[in-house]
Amino acid sequence: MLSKVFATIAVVITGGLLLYGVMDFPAFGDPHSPPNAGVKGGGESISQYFITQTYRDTKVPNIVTAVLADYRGYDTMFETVVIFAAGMAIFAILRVVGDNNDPTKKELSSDDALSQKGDHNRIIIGTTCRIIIPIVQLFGLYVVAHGHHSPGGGFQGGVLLGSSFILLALSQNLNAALRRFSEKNYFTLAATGILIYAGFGVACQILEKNFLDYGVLQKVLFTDGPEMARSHSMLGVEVGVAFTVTAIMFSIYANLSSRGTLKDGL
Amino acid sequence: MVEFFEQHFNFWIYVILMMIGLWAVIAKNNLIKKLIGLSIFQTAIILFYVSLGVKENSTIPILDHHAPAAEVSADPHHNDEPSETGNHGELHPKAGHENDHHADAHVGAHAVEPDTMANPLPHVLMLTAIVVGVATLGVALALAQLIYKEFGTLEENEVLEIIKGGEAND
Amino acid sequence: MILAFDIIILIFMVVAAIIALNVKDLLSAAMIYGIYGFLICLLWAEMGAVDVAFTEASVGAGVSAVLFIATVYNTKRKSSD
Amino acid sequence: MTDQLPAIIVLTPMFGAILVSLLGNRDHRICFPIVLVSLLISLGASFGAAQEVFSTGAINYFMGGWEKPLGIGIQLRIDALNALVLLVIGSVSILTAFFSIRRIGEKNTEKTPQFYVLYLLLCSGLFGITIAADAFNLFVLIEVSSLTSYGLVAMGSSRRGTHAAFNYVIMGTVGASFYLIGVGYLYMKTGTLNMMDIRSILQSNVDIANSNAVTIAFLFILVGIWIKMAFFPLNGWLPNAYSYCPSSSACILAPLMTKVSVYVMLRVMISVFGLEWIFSHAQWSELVVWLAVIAILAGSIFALAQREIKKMLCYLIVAEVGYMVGGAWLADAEWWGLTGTIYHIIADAAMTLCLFLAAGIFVRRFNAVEISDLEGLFKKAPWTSVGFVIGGLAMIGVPPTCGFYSKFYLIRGGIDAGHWQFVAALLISSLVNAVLFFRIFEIAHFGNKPAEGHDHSHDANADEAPARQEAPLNALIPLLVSAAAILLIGLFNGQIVELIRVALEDFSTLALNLR
Repeated sequence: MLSKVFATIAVVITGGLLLYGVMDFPAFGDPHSPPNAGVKGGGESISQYFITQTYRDTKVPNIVTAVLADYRGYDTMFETVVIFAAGMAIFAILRVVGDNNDPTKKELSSDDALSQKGDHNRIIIGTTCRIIIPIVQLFGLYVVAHGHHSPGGGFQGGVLLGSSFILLALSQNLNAALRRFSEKNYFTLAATGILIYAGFGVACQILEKNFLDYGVLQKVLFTDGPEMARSHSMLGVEVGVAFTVTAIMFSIYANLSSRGTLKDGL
Repeated sequence: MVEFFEQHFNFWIYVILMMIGLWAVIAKNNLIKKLIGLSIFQTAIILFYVSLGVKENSTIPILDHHAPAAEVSADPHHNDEPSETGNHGELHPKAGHENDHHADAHVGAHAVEPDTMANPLPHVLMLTAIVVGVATLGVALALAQLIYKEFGTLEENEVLEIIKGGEAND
Repeated sequence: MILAFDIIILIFMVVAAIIALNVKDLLSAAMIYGIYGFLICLLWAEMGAVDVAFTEASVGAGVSAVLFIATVYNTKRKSSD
Repeated sequence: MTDQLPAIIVLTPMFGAILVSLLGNRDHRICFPIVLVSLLISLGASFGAAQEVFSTGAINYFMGGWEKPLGIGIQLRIDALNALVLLVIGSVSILTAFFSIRRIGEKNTEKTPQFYVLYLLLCSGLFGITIAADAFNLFVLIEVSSLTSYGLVAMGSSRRGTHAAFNYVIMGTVGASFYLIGVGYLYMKTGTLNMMDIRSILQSNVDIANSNAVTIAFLFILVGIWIKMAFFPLNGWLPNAYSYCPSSSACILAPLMTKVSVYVMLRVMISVFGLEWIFSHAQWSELVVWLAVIAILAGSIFALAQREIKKMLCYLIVAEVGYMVGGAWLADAEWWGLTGTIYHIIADAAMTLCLFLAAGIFVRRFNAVEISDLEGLFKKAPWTSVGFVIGGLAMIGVPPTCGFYSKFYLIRGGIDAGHWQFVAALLISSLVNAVLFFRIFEIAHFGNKPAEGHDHSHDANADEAPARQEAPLNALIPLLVSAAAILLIGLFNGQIVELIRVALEDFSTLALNLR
């Protein structure tokens, strides 16, 4: 009870302070607020630079993708590293390594109505998922590859691809998914993803430019002009992100659903 | 006051969601509930950031590079805008300057008026934050499972009692 | 951006958040959290942040909810609060 | 080549981590060499960068070459302040890497590669935090280092460790989110994320600098960082998390995580908001000094109450964080408090490393968790004791060690600023540390049990037998090196302080009025 009183006080203070700060804000949706148009006396507005110059710099119509993978590509690389670290951390925390005789066998309590084993091999679910999974994967690949022109990109596509494997594990069982995408494979794939991303960066360094300065890759990619080199490199980078995200999303699910044993699953 | 409420409606809701989430993180006893609270807290922050980048009557930040030039600038709303603010006038020369760079066919489409598009930067930042959020959630859920395995419960007070009991036995 | 739409979704979101935190059945809480994620995804699509909406739809409403369910399934379904 | 140094410093450990995860599963013996080589490259690059910085000035690095207009890309910046922190991170991580060899070989052998992957990513994150000059990039890197540290803390096998790690995840995430809220408010008012850009806007535009939103932004960033560094009322997660995690994780996290957080606080204070802004707008700066006083006293008192060595050390960290926060907020005319804080970041990293390495050896070698288990330590392991005693003396603040000099500068700042309560708290804390450590030394030398006299005859005729219990070399060498570092940092305090003054001078053109 005491903790609830304390929590209420702390939360009310926090909320009050935040609202006190909000009072100074320009109205919601104001196109001339500082984030949208810069401040008077400051430099050129970043957001307006992105909107007006991105296509000139990179030939990528989806500004979000361009900013994500090029202007702020360093953030995105470390974001991928965060995902990778999470996969590793979950392995380190939960994975039961070695050939155990399953001491963590579930106790079937009465309220665990979910754990009726028979549910998994139902014919309707099985058949539907068998049809749907390839479509999900195809859509995932499209999202990765078409992220320049439409919403999407490495993360979204990677999550879709990863969730297609999760769907496989849900509709049949975890082993069926692991047969197609084993633990060794997904960790290799995850590391390869980051390697691809960072590889693009280091390639630029080898060509004596800064890390992730894709423009210089035109010599290697044989594109006309640095803009197209940027555009193509972004695709490569997104593919790397998609690799890592696919692998780690599935690995997180596999570990969480089987309590780290990678057996049975849900 | 009413005007303040109306103009900042999104920010009000963000603060309320943040308060709900933070309250759950501190006060809830069940670990899973704490994590749901934490996720709500994080989405509230994401809502705040996305609200920063919203512009009235704007479209999504994807250029329509296949469209003919006229379409973008034909929007009647923008014809009278430069007179509204001084800041605005400065941008036109730049857009014109950009036109010089491009002599190709779609030139009008990329000489885009900044006010017609949502600010892309908060979106980029929040993509990162969402992904970081799910990574944290995964780690926290793994720890919750481990706690359940070792203590047989997910209620914080019971966990603390078991720890205290164990200490007394030592 | 349509203000009425905006306000309706925001109010739904607050309601969904409160319900998700007050339901005693953790499985229901996880499902309602998924609904919450989907509402917020709608809101972002409506606010012009399509990429964020796409990510939230796949991560927040999809994978997060599945991870919650996996954990609830492997632990306990009842919660004291 | 030299212009690529910032990228090399951050990225080499990351590449090392990828290599370990690709190759490590096949043969665990390959992990350690990769770790060592990548950290050595980073340390070497840090040295190169430091030399460059002190001879020619700050290094700016623009990721992707997006330099103009400022803020569209991500800037990295090494200046005199963070060059020192880089060296600290590099040295501590290498020493701890040596210490971690055997431990992992003994237990949880299957997870060795994962341990090293997390370890290297943690180092990469810490290096990145140190040289980031973009407020949002800082958040991403804080998350990299936090997530890896959650994994490292939770790798231990104790039950309490699991619960502590869970609390750590919750607190850490809330802290990072608060930081993110603060950055959002700042972005709302200034429209940029680049630290230099924010600073110049706050300086040139009085309206923005005086707005509530910026004050709130500062408050939330500060509270977020305070949670990360375990400043007293927000320290709930630290003692359990660090004392129940594996020794090698504790040895990297305890010296670095809190210190890097203190550095982040200084960075935000100095080069985002500017000291001038802080001390003219935040009327509550006096309050922060009082909070620091409370933190020091509370940390010391809690430390006195502990029976376990590691927990005691953890509460000492809480007290030390109080030193550093208080020193930074003293606002004395010549900035001796700030100088003392920066010096203490370096000194405290060495001291904490030394003491945690010693505590790790005690657990590993003598199975000694509680203070009373240390009986007869000085005879059993003289070299380990040397390291531990030097660490303890530095914590107390005995002259040739660095602990004395950092206290000296902090007290000087306190006197200059007229914050006598802070001076008193520092002295009391030294006294408490003296009580704590001399109690341990006494137990370690004479033993504490009544049966001691009975055992003494055994000890007398088996004098050389306990000598064989010396810690293994891979643990002993880092311990002695860190002990030597404590002495060296103390002996060369004049030069180090000179460098720090130079670093502060860099910011003085705009905000500081040194002399």
